[in-house]
Amino acid sequence: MSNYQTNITGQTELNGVFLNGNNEFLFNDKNYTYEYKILDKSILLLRINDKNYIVEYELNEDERENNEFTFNIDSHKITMVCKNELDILVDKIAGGKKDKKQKNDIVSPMPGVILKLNVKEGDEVKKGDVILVLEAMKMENEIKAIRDCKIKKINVEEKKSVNKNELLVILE
Amino acid sequence: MSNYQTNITGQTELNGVFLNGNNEFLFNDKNYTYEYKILDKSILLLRINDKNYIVEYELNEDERENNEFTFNIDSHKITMVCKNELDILVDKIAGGKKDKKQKNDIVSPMPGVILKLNVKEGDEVKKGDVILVLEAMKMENEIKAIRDCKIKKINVEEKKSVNKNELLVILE
Amino acid sequence: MFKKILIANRGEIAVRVINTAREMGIKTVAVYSDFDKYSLFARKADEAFHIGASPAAQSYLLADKLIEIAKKSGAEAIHPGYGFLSERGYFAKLCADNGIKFIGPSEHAIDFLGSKTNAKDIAVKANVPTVPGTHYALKSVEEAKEVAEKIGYPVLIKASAGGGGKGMRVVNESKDLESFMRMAQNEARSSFGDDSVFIEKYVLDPRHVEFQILADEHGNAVHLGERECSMQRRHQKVIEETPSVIMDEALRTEMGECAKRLVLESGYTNAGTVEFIVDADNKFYFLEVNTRLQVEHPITEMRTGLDLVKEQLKIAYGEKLSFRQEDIKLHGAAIECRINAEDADNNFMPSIGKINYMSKEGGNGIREDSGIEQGDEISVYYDSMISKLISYGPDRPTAIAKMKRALKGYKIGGVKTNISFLLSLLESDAFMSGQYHTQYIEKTFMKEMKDTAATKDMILAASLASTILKSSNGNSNHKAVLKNTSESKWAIRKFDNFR
Amino acid sequence: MFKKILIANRGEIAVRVINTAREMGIKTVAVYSDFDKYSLFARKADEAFHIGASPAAQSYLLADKLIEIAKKSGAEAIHPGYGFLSERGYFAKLCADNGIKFIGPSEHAIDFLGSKTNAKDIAVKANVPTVPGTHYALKSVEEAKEVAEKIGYPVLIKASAGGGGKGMRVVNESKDLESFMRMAQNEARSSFGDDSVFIEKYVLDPRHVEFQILADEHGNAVHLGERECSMQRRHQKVIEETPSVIMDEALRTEMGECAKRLVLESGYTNAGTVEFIVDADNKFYFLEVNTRLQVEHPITEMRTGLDLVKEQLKIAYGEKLSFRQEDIKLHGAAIECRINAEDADNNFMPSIGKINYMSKEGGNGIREDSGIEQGDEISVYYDSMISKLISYGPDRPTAIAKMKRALKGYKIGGVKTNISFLLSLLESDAFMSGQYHTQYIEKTFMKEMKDTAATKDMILAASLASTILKSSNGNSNHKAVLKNTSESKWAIRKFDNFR
Repeated sequence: MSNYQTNITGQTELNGVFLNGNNEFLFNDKNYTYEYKILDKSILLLRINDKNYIVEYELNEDERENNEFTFNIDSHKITMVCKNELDILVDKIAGGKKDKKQKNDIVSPMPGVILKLNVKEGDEVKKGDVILVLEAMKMENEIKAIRDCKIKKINVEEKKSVNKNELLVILE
Repeated sequence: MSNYQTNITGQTELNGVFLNGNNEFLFNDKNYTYEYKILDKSILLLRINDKNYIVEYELNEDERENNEFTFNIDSHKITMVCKNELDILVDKIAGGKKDKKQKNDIVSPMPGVILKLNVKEGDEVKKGDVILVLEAMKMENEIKAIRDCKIKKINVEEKKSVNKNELLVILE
Repeated sequence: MFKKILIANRGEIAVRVINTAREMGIKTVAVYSDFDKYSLFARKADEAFHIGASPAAQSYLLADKLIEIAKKSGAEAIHPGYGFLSERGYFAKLCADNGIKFIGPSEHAIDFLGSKTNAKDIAVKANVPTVPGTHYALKSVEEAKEVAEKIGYPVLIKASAGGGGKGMRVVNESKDLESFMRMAQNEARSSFGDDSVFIEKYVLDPRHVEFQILADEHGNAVHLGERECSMQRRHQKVIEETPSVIMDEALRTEMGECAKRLVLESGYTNAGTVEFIVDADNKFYFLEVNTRLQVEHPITEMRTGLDLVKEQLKIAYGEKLSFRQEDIKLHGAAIECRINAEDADNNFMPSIGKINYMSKEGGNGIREDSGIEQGDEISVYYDSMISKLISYGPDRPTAIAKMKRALKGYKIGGVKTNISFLLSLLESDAFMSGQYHTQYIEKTFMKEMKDTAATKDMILAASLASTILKSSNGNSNHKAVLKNTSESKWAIRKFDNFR
Repeated sequence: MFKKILIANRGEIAVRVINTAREMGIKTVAVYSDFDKYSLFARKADEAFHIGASPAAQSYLLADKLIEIAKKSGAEAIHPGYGFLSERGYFAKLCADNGIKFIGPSEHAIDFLGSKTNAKDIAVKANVPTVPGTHYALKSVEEAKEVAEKIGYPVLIKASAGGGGKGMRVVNESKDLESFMRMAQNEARSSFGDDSVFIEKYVLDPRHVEFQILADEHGNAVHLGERECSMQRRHQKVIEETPSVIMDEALRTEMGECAKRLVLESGYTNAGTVEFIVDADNKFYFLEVNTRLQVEHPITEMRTGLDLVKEQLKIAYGEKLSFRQEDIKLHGAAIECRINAEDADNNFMPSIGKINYMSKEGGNGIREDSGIEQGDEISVYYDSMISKLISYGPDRPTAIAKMKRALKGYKIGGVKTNISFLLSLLESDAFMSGQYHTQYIEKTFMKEMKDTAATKDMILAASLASTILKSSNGNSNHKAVLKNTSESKWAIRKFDNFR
């Protein structure tokens, strides 16, 4: 299984990638040579046709499950969807209906104190709305809704200290 | 077994070290606290009574077998003999006659070419005499006798390329 | 000179002070919290004493404990760095009472200049321009109206006890004054338990320009030129540079002399910074005094050739300044970027974790002041600054080119950073032209900033990278090693902490 | 300006050239041998092409291959760095023949000044002092005697084809001349197949002082002051500094003007260095010209504020120098130490291996030009330089203090280094006073250098360290982890090289 299909998240243009074991690959049917070195578990040196790319990537398990990969290349952020033959087959069978897994749990990204809680259970919030403010590392950090949604459950209250990864709010 | 005896190689003054599990030790019957962190396999951060020492050490198996440890502390080189109770007991039984293991094999420290061979089999050489000159990394490197000794066998000749760790000369 | 000093701080500024002390032959004593037991500054100091638990309130803020350790270790003086106890008059007093020299101004000078209203009094006395308005509590709405008419709208209502934007309101028209004043008072009462407010001319989109001062204990003071610190996000400086593009020799001399008069008037000694806001017409107003060394002091060092920590130590030891104002020569241009462990794409949320990988740029014109090495950790306990990257060149374009090169080559694995954000800020028209003010990032840059379209090359590289990562998920060998890479490092670390 | 250049070199100088090119917006093409596939410079360049096997003769010395890659990649110019092909006239010619700009002097200038006798001819023509003597082959012992009498003993007999001290003899008295001349001729014949020798005044314990030159293609030349490079071991520079303590403005101008006359006389362009030897009475004699950028160029950059690689690129592009001699201002003092992977306790044997750990000093006045990062390897194929550490301060004592601080804090794990050696050299009376010459290290320092007695503290620390290591040998847990530390790293590395 060496056939892959990539596209930038939200864009329709599809690219075909065919990996060849011999440090070669086809990109939209054009042949390229490549090599790579893992500099760190989140940094890759790619050399494609003798040109260097330092590719920084995020290790986001949720994204991975959705076949999404977020990269920083030359200070540009690019999120790529990459599907293999099986993924494409599954897509076809599902007729494009296969939903993305949604992330419903908002967990605390670090230990801190809940400074402000802007929502109550049952509220409808829009993408970008500030759900709560977490004070940590001497900074006020706004936790925002990543999509339009409804607040299902709230596990914390203002002034409460929370640990890293503690479940704060559940979305519907 | 927490009793140790140390002395600087070649000097007679003996120090008693008693390691206590609780981050404490006795040095010549005086109590000290200590902590340490291994920064690298050859670099140790020692903190004794709140004072920092960066201790660089050589990983020389021959020395280790002779209970010798060579350190670089604040750019000073110190070679320490450290014996535990068993070592001291063995010394007593042997009546101080226990010889140091001698290193008789001279091996090439790196790949290179033998530029010059100053000895022949049977020669007597003095400590510091240049036995051969190895050209490597664009430099001429003199391999010297580390003690007075006799040349038992020579495995190489001038102009010959040698690999790292290749046996060059055997001493008697 | 002192034989031994204690550094009542951590991170990069502790390393910074250790460096200069070492160059001067002075022994250094570090204090460390639980978290910092083996942090870089605690490794580098000659001596390192445990001071308490990881939260600052249980360690770096323990004034009595600091004095105790200073005495125990035989340190003759204490350098407070910035933050923590550096601007606490009572700590300066506690040092003095215990016969330990505080490397900074006196208790009196700290408390005097640390209070905004006192400082404004002194500024007026020293004939330094201040923002028009009152700096006493307004008694009534009528009084407020009178003042506002005199200085002209827009005006700013500010809580006397305030800070952080709380109890603050901009009033554009006379008709809003009463209601906005009530709101400010209510907010001030609930936030600070004190509803007194005062009124000031509102300066729209000002620049923040500050002057570095050195004053010895013999009545001599010099200024070392300005620092342009208008690149701010939520009142935090992001990029600082010197010189400021708005500055000419006349304005520099005028502002510098103001700054000197101010510190001489107040009996201030040691290093300090006089901050001004500057409006679009280059009219400047005294803002406040920072009675300590500042984060951005290195750019002044690059442009003057001085070592400010060395000057601090000499002044604290009672030496006279070894130069006069006319000896100070300003050369070239310097820029500082604060590299922070934060997720610039996610509201600058601090990013904590172990720095697994660091690849840095050095060479001609690059200086780095860092408190972190590969293998070290960013914790929740302290601020998220990884390092200060400083570039220096004969002129501003060269310094910018060097900084861009240094940022592009700076790669950090293990935490997210603001490096890409800094780069796009440096590349903005506003920064390139020097035409920016303190509201620029929030009012303009954050709104206009968007990902430029990916080039074909980037799409190619991202496609291949995603394919490699995707295929390695199915390749047990590859996956195992990717995992191992991190796991084995953690195993090592676990052992390192074993004792 | 050029859009893209190729760098026909590796290691730190390749990184150095990439940095400046990037700051100027010029794309860079690296070439790498098998060993250097993922070396720092090959990672940093915009493009990286494989050139051949690890030994230089099969990679970096392949002139035709370099031209081929330059053409393939669209590079308009080639920077040769130092070493390798940088002083090969035929390579400059090959570039020119292929329409690629060689960033350096012309073939003619390289070959002309690269030959010692030609260079001496030009020096004489340009009225630059040369060491008295002949520079043509001596026909007879009688002729030699005549010359020796004229210039006065001691004299030096040198092989015309010589180098590396072979075929060289110092003659102190007339009676030894004949036998020593025969010996020199015999040695020259067996070493170089050419027994012609010449005779020169022998300068006892000279200093090595060199002048940096920039010459454009429009007939303009400036000198950028001197570099004192007398700290040498086996003709290798160990520490370089500027200014030299022997220099005053008059001598600097005199020597600098000599250097300029010499390059102008020869039609030399781009950056170059004119080397002199200086005797105890500050009499100076032309030694040779290095027709390329030198390892120690950064100290000149620190003191002039210039970027020499930038100047090289501008000159190669045909630009005129943007400054005249009187615009060059020399500020402060700079020192460079070459950090080498070598065992200073064992006759400076090169030390090869993987750099497992690097802890470095930065901050005020410290610059590092390095081609190595933590995790990289020192191989047998190339020289053993790890990095160039450069300190800069307003005066010599400050620059020395900074360098000592930087060396003391510089820790490298995995290979042996000369750091302790450099430190003790810096701390020697000779260096502190500036009173040293090219023979100082070998004649005096190496003989007098001995370990100072260990302090009580050191004995305490070494005792505890040896006890910890000894006890961990018996502690299987500890031992296992110590082993794992290295093994797991190797496992990672192995994978890294997997593709």
